[in-house]
Amino acid sequence: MSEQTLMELLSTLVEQCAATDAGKQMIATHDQGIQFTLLDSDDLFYFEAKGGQAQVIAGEMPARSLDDGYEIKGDTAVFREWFSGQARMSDLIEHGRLFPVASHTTKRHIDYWLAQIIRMGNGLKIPKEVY
Amino acid sequence: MSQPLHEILDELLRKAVSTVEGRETLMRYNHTLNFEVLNGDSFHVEIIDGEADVQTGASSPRPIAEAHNIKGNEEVFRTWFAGEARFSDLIHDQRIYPQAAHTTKRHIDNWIVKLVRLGQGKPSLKDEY
Amino acid sequence: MDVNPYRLLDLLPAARNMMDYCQLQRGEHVAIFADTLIPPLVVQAVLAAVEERGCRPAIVTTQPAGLSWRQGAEPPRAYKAAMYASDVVIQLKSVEAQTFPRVQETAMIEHDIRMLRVPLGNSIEALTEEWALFPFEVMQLVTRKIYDQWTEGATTPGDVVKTIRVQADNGTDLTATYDPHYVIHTGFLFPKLMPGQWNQFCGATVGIELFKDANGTVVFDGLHGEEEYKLLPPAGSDVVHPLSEPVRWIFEDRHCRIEGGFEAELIRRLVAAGGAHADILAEIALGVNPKAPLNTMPTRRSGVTHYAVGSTTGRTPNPEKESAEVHTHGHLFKCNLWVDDEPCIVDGRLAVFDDPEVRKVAAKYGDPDKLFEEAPY
Amino acid sequence: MSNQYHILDIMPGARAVMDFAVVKPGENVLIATDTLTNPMIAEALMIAADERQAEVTMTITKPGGLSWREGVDAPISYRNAVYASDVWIEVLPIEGQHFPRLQETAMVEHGVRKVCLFDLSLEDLASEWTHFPAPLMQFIARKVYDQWIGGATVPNTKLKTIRAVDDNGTDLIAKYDPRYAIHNGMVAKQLQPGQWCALAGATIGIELFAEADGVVVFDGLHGEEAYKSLPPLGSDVVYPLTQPVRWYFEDRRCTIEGGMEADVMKRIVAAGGPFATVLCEIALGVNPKAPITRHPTRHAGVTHYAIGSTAGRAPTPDKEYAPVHTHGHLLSGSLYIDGEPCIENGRLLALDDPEVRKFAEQFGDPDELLKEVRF
Repeated sequence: MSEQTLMELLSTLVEQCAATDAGKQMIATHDQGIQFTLLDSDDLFYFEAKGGQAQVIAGEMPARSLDDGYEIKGDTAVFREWFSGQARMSDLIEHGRLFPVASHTTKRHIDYWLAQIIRMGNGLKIPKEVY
Repeated sequence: MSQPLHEILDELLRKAVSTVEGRETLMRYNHTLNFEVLNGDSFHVEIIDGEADVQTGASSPRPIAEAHNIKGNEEVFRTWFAGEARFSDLIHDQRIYPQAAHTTKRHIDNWIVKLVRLGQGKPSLKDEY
Repeated sequence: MDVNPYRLLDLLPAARNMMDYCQLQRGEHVAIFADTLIPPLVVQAVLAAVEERGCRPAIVTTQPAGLSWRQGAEPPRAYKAAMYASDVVIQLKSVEAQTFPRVQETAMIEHDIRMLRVPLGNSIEALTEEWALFPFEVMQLVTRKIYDQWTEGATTPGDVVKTIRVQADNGTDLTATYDPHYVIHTGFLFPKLMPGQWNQFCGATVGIELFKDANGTVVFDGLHGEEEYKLLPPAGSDVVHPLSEPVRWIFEDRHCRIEGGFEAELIRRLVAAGGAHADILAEIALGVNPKAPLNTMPTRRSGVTHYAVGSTTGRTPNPEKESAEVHTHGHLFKCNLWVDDEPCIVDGRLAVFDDPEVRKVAAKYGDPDKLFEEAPY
Repeated sequence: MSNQYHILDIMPGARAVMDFAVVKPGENVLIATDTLTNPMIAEALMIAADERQAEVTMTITKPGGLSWREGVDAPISYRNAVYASDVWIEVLPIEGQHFPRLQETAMVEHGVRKVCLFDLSLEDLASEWTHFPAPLMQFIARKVYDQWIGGATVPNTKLKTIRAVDDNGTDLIAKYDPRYAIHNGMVAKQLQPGQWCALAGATIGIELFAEADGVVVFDGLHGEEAYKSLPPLGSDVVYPLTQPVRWYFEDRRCTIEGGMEADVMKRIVAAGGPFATVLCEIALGVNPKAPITRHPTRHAGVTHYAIGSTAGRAPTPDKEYAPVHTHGHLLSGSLYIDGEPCIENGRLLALDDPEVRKFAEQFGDPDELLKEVRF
């Protein structure tokens, strides 16, 4: 079986997240476009959430204001690790493997939101509830 | 037909000892644990010097310092072994009954809980963050 | 108390002794839980002692918990998470039983915690007194000896029933039978505190919390363990002593009738609100520390016995358990106590203090006669 | 310092913390203090959280390390208490003295909202500067932020230019990618999970530059443990200086000149490796009441600067990293973004913006609220 592309993987996660009430609610928290830029590949895709609907789209994101748009850079393998639930976003940033294109405070609420969507897409609980 | 409880426990302990942490944990005490199944077949495990021996039926009588008895219904043990419920919640919800005062065997409760969890391949909860 | 005449140095010997009771290993993560009633100086002394052992301390403060036998007390989430993450938990408490029982249970069973409970009242003095220096090794051995006596001959599986009898000149004469599986200790079974266990700082007790039968009378010198008692003398402590007149529990087939003055009336009210099983004998226990102050920590004092009616939360012996949201206490200073006719307390003194093995271990810490000499208060 | 304050005096400051955190009933609030925290501050914060019907827990640990020095981990008990909370009130002796890794994980993975109290005394909590209305501060900060990122889009971001000028000889021009403009939790209408802010202390800044040339001449320095032994004693702010400290930038790197304060700084930078002299921050404060001697970086129109790098986020794999992030500040002066004024002679122009004045009316007289207190 051929491996899902990163874009397909993210699409699946977003769909799975949107399939639960808590996930839907989480997606509806912000409207935001997030460009994923691969440092080792020319593939381009972006995540778009608007009015509680989210999708993953191939290509370059149409330009928009800094409030509405965001970009994250990294190698394919790093994104794969994160999306498959094997690594946390915050660790990848800390280890200098994932590069949010924003100052260290500006998009942190978006980081949290995206990290949760991916976590929920993987069927993982928010760690607060583990205890 | 579903797998007998004693086999499930045996498998969990085998998996636990396939890890370093599991082997170290198993060495912690020498103790016999009786699982008294109120609506089914009882079984017990004897753990001596890091070797676990799971058998059907009740163990022969031991001084209480060396043995412990946990009572409950078949499905409750299954829930615990399957990782669907925590032992401490089952006690709280009065579905499992350790035959000991509330402090006396808590270290043994913690020990078997840890072994079962290691057998389930679950990390210790401390590491989850 | 407004004036605090103590310095950190006055409290450090006892704080260091706490570290011996939980046997801290270098590098362990230690959470110190201090409710808002614990004096900050005490918290600082414990913090300093943890730090001395090369451990990583964090102090966690919340409002005091509810009494453990009142259900439903839940701490804030941060409290829980801090407890679960620790290797060792030190609880500084103003009233002994004021805990979050569910969280404590989960912490010990699921998260491998070792726990030390330090009930202090709200007084700083408590930590400057001799009782707080009692050596762990001696207390452990004394406790173990008594536990062995109380469980002697019991097996698993097995259904041995043992008999306990208490007699005192004040009119006490109570006989009860019990399943030795339910004999209780507080983390002193082994020379080392193990994950899943808690012990009580300088305050080991051995007891029984489930009875098959109980008949006779116990006459108390004092009561303890209820928030309401803090208003009665000695004020601020949950101990009531002396009583305006004796309180008597008269048992027939495990159930008791309560007699006495206005203190007995308080107990009757607590029991009346506790349902059908609130008057059942739920505890006979003794303390082992000869220096524990009789006024404020009677249950820790060697040879003092304490008793409860109601039930004990946390563990149910079987599906038919008689549960009551009450566990209310009285204590008796001086008695004779036998287990299966073997003496355990003789005229108020623990027989085990004369055990040659115990005296030999005690000699490591000084003159055994002095160590086991009862404090005069 | 003798304690002349009663808990009632500092309650307004403690309540302001709950306003900045937007604490809601039933939320779990962690008051995280360290062994240097005045116990009365901890008490006041607990009461204020309790007033909001929150579930309150208070912790005490030893202080963390400065964030740009690596390797300081929090005790695990404390760490997990933070993760489990909805709101984390962190009381710190020095702004950067905390557990950066913990902070990052708490916010990104656990959605914690954090409000920091940086070196706040009882006097600060009793003073009007910490009671500055949170929504008004947000409004001002947003205005400044919008100017600093004006016209930027994702993708296709163009560089912008910032210029600082002052009569004291300062004239610095730098270029930056506006995506790296920084705010502290004040850009959205209220604090979001994953964000932190500082009590009454919004700043807007840039922490990554494409170019920097010119000179900046400081009125004071701040943010190092080593500064606590220089006057004013006990504060990490050094002001006034015995003689001016100057940073000369050429191609982003600086040479440091000045007297004994400059020497302390040179020593810090010398230990920081090849990137320790690179410009890594230009920022400003927005609070017109913040005390200039103790909290200069929070004061409206005061600019502050750093060299070294900022821990926590690397822009690219080839990030220039230095375990140094050392600061100086300039009390007055003018600042321009792409030629548009932002500060003129020390006055933050956003304070005179008609929209800001109109918004301020709901909290009192705009003249009073937006008037500078220069001490």
